[in-house]
Amino acid sequence: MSHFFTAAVLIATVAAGIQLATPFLLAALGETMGQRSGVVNLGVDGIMLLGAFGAYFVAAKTGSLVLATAAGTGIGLVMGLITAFVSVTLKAEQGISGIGVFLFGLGLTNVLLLRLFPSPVTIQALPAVPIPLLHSIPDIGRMFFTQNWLVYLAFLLVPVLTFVLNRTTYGMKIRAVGENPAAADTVGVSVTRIRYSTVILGCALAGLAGATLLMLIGIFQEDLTNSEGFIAVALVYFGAWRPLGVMAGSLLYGIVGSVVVTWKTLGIIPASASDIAAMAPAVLTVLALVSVARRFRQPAVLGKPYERGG
Amino acid sequence: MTAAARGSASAGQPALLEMRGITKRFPGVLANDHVDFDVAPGEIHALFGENGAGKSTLMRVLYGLYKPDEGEIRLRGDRVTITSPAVAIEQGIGMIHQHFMLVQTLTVAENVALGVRSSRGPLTDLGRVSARIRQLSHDYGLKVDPAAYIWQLSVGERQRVEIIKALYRDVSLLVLDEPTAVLTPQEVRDLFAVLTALVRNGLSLVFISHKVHEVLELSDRITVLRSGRKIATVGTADTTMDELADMMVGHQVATVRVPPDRQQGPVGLSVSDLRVNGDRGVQAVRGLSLLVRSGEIVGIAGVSGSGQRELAEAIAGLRQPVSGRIEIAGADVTGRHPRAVRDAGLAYVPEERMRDAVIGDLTVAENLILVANADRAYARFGFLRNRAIRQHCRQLVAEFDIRTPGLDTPARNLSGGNIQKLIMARELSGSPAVLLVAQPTRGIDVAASAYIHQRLVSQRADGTAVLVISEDLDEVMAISDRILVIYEGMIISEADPRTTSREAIGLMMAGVPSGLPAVSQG
Amino acid sequence: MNWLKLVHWPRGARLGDPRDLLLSWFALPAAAIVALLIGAALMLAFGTNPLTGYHAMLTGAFTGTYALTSTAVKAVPLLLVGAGICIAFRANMLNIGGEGQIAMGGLAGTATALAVPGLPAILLVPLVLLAGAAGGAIWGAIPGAFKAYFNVNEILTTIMLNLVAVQFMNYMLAGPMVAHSGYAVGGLIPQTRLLSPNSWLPTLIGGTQLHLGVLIAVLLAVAVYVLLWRTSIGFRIRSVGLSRDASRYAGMSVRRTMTLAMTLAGALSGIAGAMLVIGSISHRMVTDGTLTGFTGNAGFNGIVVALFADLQPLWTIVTSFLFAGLLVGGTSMQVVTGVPADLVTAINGLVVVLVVSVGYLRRRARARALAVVTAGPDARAAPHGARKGATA
Amino acid sequence: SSNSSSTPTSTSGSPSSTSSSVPTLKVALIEPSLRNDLAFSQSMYAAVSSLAGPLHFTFSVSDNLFNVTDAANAMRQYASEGYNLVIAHGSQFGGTVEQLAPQFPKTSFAWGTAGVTYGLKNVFAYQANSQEGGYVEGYVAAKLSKSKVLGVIGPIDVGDAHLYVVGFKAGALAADKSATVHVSFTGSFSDDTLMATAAKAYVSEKADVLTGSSQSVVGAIGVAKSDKVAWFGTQWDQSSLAPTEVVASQVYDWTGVIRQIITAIRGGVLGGATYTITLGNNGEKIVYNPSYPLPASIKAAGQHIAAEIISGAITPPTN
Ligand SMILES: Nc1ncnc2c1ncn2[C@@H]1O[C@H](COP(=O)(O)OP(=O)(O)OP(=O)(O)O)[C@@H](O)[C@H]1O
Ligand SMILES: Nc1ncnc2c1ncn2[C@@H]1O[C@H](COP(=O)(O)OP(=O)(O)OP(=O)(O)O)[C@@H](O)[C@H]1O
Ligand SMILES: [Mg+2]
Ligand SMILES: [Mg+2]
Repeated sequence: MSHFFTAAVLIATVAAGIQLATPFLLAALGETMGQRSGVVNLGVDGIMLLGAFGAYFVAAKTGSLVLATAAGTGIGLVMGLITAFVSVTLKAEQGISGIGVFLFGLGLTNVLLLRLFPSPVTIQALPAVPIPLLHSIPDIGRMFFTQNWLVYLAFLLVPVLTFVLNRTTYGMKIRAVGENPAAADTVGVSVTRIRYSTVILGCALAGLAGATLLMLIGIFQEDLTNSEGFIAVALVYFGAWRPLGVMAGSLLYGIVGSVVVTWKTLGIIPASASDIAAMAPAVLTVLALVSVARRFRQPAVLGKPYERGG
Repeated sequence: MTAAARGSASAGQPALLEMRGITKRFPGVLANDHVDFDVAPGEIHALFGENGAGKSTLMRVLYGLYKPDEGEIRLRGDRVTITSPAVAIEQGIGMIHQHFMLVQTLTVAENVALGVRSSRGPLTDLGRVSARIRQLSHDYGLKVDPAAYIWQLSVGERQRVEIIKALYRDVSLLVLDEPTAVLTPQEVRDLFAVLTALVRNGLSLVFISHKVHEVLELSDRITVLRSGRKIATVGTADTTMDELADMMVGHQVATVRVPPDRQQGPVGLSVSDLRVNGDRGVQAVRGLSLLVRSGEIVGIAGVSGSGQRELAEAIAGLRQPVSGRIEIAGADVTGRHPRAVRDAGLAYVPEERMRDAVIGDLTVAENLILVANADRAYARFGFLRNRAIRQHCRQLVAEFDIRTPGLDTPARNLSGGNIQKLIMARELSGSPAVLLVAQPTRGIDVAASAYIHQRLVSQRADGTAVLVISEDLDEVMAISDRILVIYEGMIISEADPRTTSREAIGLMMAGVPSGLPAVSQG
Repeated sequence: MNWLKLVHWPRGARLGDPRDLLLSWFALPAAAIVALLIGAALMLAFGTNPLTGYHAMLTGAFTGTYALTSTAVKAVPLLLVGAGICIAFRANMLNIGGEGQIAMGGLAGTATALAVPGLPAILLVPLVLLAGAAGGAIWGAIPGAFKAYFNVNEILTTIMLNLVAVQFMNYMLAGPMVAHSGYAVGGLIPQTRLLSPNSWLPTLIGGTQLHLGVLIAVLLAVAVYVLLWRTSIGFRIRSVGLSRDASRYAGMSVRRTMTLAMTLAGALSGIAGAMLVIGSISHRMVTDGTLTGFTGNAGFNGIVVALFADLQPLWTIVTSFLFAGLLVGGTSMQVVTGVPADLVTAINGLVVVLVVSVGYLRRRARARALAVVTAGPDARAAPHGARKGATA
Repeated sequence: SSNSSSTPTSTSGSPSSTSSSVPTLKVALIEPSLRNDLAFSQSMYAAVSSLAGPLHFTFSVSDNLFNVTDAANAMRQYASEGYNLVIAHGSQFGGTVEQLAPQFPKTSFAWGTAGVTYGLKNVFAYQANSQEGGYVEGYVAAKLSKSKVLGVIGPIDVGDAHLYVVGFKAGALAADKSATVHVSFTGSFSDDTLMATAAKAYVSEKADVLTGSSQSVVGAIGVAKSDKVAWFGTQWDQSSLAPTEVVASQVYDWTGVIRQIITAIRGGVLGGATYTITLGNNGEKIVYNPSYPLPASIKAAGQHIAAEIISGAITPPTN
């Protein structure tokens, strides 16, 4: 069993974990933006499915992964517009409308898959893009810098969104709107506009997450996401509404998942215990949070539509 | 004040603001009924009236928070439609709300900068904003640290942030909704100085208050509202305290005084060498001891933030003490669950009553049995006895004169004074051994205040040990048998309100123990 | 979402702006119609006549004894989960963990039925249901207690516990509880053997699936109503949900109450899980490796029906039946027209989104219609005219 | 012949020739996953739809109906609408079949994969000896492998997947006792991501041949494709998914079973029989991918093993 600890396996495991984490990360970063402004979107899983299917359709028909990525993101954007209209303008109960979107995405993608792909085909895989210089660092290079460009994009978004939230007027407005929308409103910040923007951004990222997942797998299948959208929402809570924390959660979840699968495949975990071992990412995520949770406060008006009195 | 001088100035010029026939309805309530209101340039115009009279509503209409059902607004003679606060700010109107409109998790500078165009485009320019804040702080004596988070600030500091926010936006008319309700006497003095300086610089102010002497001291003119209707607008110089009170409630209000005779009984509440940490981990109560006997009212006076809140919460079981001992009617309740403390005989009216003592979405009746819902009288085998409960609640509503459309009205819809009465009704209904009341009349109109004071005194007569914590020195002086002065988490002196002057106690509150010999406790 | 509240019209209310009234009454049907129209468009795209499709759906769900009983049976897990959601959400515990709680309840119930198959039905059925309740209760209590005592967000915990439950279910059904005999080896799938008939929920109407569980579920929903509005525990649950600070101030055991609410919600879901086994046709527990394969999404749909019912357990009886009709009708529609049943899932999603979307419009329209019914300042007088302090 | 070439897109097939003396039958198919899952469900869907024309029957499909209660409703409705044959394609439907069949004595029920008819006169059962094809593929795989490290990924260790994996491992070890055969189960029939991760782990462990079962193998095939590792498929011809990496697939061909069932029904026999697809009766076929450059000798060895299984000289294990 010692061969697990060879560098090659370790590197492959971490690299695979990073890939596993990428769709979570994208979707969770998007959800973070929405939640920071006070909007909970439980429809992430449905939007990921729709984005993944859009990407699949375009990739299968055109062969272009760039167009496919754009399609997934674009579908997310449209769903974002709808979600924002429902949650912000129509002030619907956010938990329930999100579940509606989830059911819609789940059902519609299955219908479309049947209709458009009587015999599904695989699409071309995402090529790894080694980053010049960095990729030749021994071990580290293969773990972190020999990934596909969507992985880089996802991880690049972490500092970018951190900067946006903390250093820009837009980010300041997002934080204000999620904490005290009435106060933001009274100084002329449009709660509606801010929430629309964060929800649309969040859903676009969910669509992109779906496209990413699709390209990592190479084919669309019924319920492709397997609850990844819900996990992404959970990781926002794990990350305490901070991009860095969300990244930590995604990596924890992805790498633990990868390690478990690897140990199972290499027989370190006996087959009889493999289902039990598969619980590890979920259990560890909860336990990790138990030790730190007391310190975090959620955005004060999370999930509550804003209504100016009278 | 040069009220007369400024008042005459307004006669010649066109009004800065004119509101005509403003009507605003809420489901079941006519909050403003064809109200006329105007403000002259450079004037301080006070809005006066009892709880629920419609003062805040009128100003919220002006600020674009409520859309009036009828009526028009003119600014400098031009008719304007104010659809949102952003429009109001653009028109030079600023408002400081009864409940501050600040984002707790942002810094002072961020709160000030929010919604104002940044000099660095999409990036924040907090350095520049902070510099301007310091400038304004300096100009008007508004001391505040731009880098501090709002949640770290005291109430008085938050109010200063609100004023700076308005000044930063160059307003010409500033509305202050009950700005003094949450301030200590010293802070009120400071605020008045700031407001006077503002007017000197050409601003006009609308000042809302329940306190007659403040209104008389500060304003040029006074408009009185009652039940949504305007009763009158009078020049301050031309009216008297009695006339105002009469216009406000329709009759004279007698102030309550505690009868001197008292029969002291056994010790009701005993606190010894108590130490309690505050929210930020610093010790807020530092070795405090006190005794309250049944049949006496003990007042705790002190400036805001001297450890009053932590003391009250520790007694009520809501905050874990670091050390010390708390006894209620002889039973040790130190660190016990709030339920156990209540079972030992405590009734408690907290300072943050809207947050801590009522549940706005529950009905009046449900709030009245929030504490006693599991008592034998109201629940049998875990099932609520609705008949008994409703009868009990009807009785309390009548006895405490709680003005509500019905028992099933959500408590949220009641005015502040009536919510306070509801809480008193509930807390007193169990004949407690100890009654702990914090800021009993904060934000409450004169009539309701008088009623609450009267209840406290009659509770004393029934043999309850009453501990009143208040930052309103007048109140403490009026109703206490003994006054304990709290300073930095300790009782630094005790005074007899009949023999000690207001000024002497004010000095003690500032940390100067009086020359009078401290009466030993008990 | 307060659509059902339209039933209560305050005494003395006069008509307001007729447009507001129209909006408040017709927004909901309009939303449903829009959803169905979009569904019709999708059907057309599939080459199916929407009228045939919807006719099949309605008939399949609501026409005839068999259809109605099937709908009722389908409503059972929705109702039980929904009633639990009424408790949990009213305690302000956002329980997304219905799926996992159902599975754990199913496992516990099944294990019990497998362990003591010889017990007479009169004992075994209640025992299985109790075991199911216990299994679900544990799965609800964990996130409840984590939230109450460690401040770990319950949305996170319930989602994660769903994932743990699915693995545990797969482990049990493919391992310790798998049926080793009965079929030829090739037929082995992750399922238990046939449970003892003593554990089966008795059928109420012969030739249908209508089982005793329907009755139990309705009774439990009524019990939840009584709990929430007629007992002091329910009062505490609602208080804690609305304000933890005020409840603690009033002497309630806040954390215990939060945990209790989640435990009860989990227990109800757990009973649903047990009923999915002993009230099913196959009378065994079976999985395709996903939670949905066992629960049929009841953990999520239960949230939907409860929120449609405005967290009123009695209305949840109605909404769960209607929603179950959509699901059962969907299967029928597929049989008759050949459109994929997933189309119905998609249409359900649309119905959910559109109906919650108009909830606010309706509430506002109704409030506006009522705002006209003001009685002026006098409305604020005390009920008995006892204005001691104020009357001159 | 491979079924993958012509899959109808409509949900109902209809007889191609109109004038026939044989009365048209109505067939219903209940499938646990989508009919285009490239695995279990698709194999039956392909068989039924390819036979509809030649055997003169119309058919309807209800797919993605894993949930037993939902499936029961569909089956009952088909039966009451006069369908002649209801195929319940999933072992979990056994209880339902057992309950429904006596209520609809004129309707014939077929269910699988299983071997039990409950002694009912209108129930057929069918099953697959997937260990047989697994054995052949394992044998070929071990011969093909250079590193002698083979990776097998299953969903959950039961049923069809269990048989296939056991057969594959036995075949591989028969070909080369020193070969390392890693086996793991992801715990899910549908989680492609986990399959892909497992495949990656094998590749990093020097495995140069992979195989797996269930509809989620597409995730692993994606890895095989991008890392250029040989792949063996089962249940369905998977060569379209990775035309240069798929070596061979064990394909289920249920047409023989369906043909026999339809013939029996036409002959007035509504049930009572159990069918098993095997290499011997051509229900299971090893379909080699023509685009994969498999050395002729290895292919010949594989065909030899298959022949021995058919003749009974080799009996692949089932446990
Ligand atoms: N948003 C609202 N919805 C419903 N009723 C309201 C609303 N705002 C105010 N009211 C009601 O309108 C009336 C006037 O309220 P308002 O807040 O203007 O009183 P106020 O004079 O400011 O009283 P206080 O001195 O207690 O602050 C009250 O009866 C109040 O309950
Ligand atoms: N009704 C009660 N009467 C007296 N003591 C109680 C009561 N309820 C709880 N306690 C005590 O309070 C402590 C904390 O109790 P527990 O863990 O149940 O939390 P809780 O009371 O629900 O939480 P919270 O402190 O938020 O109200 C324990 O020591 C318990 O014995
Ligand atoms: Mg007010
Ligand atoms: Mg007030």
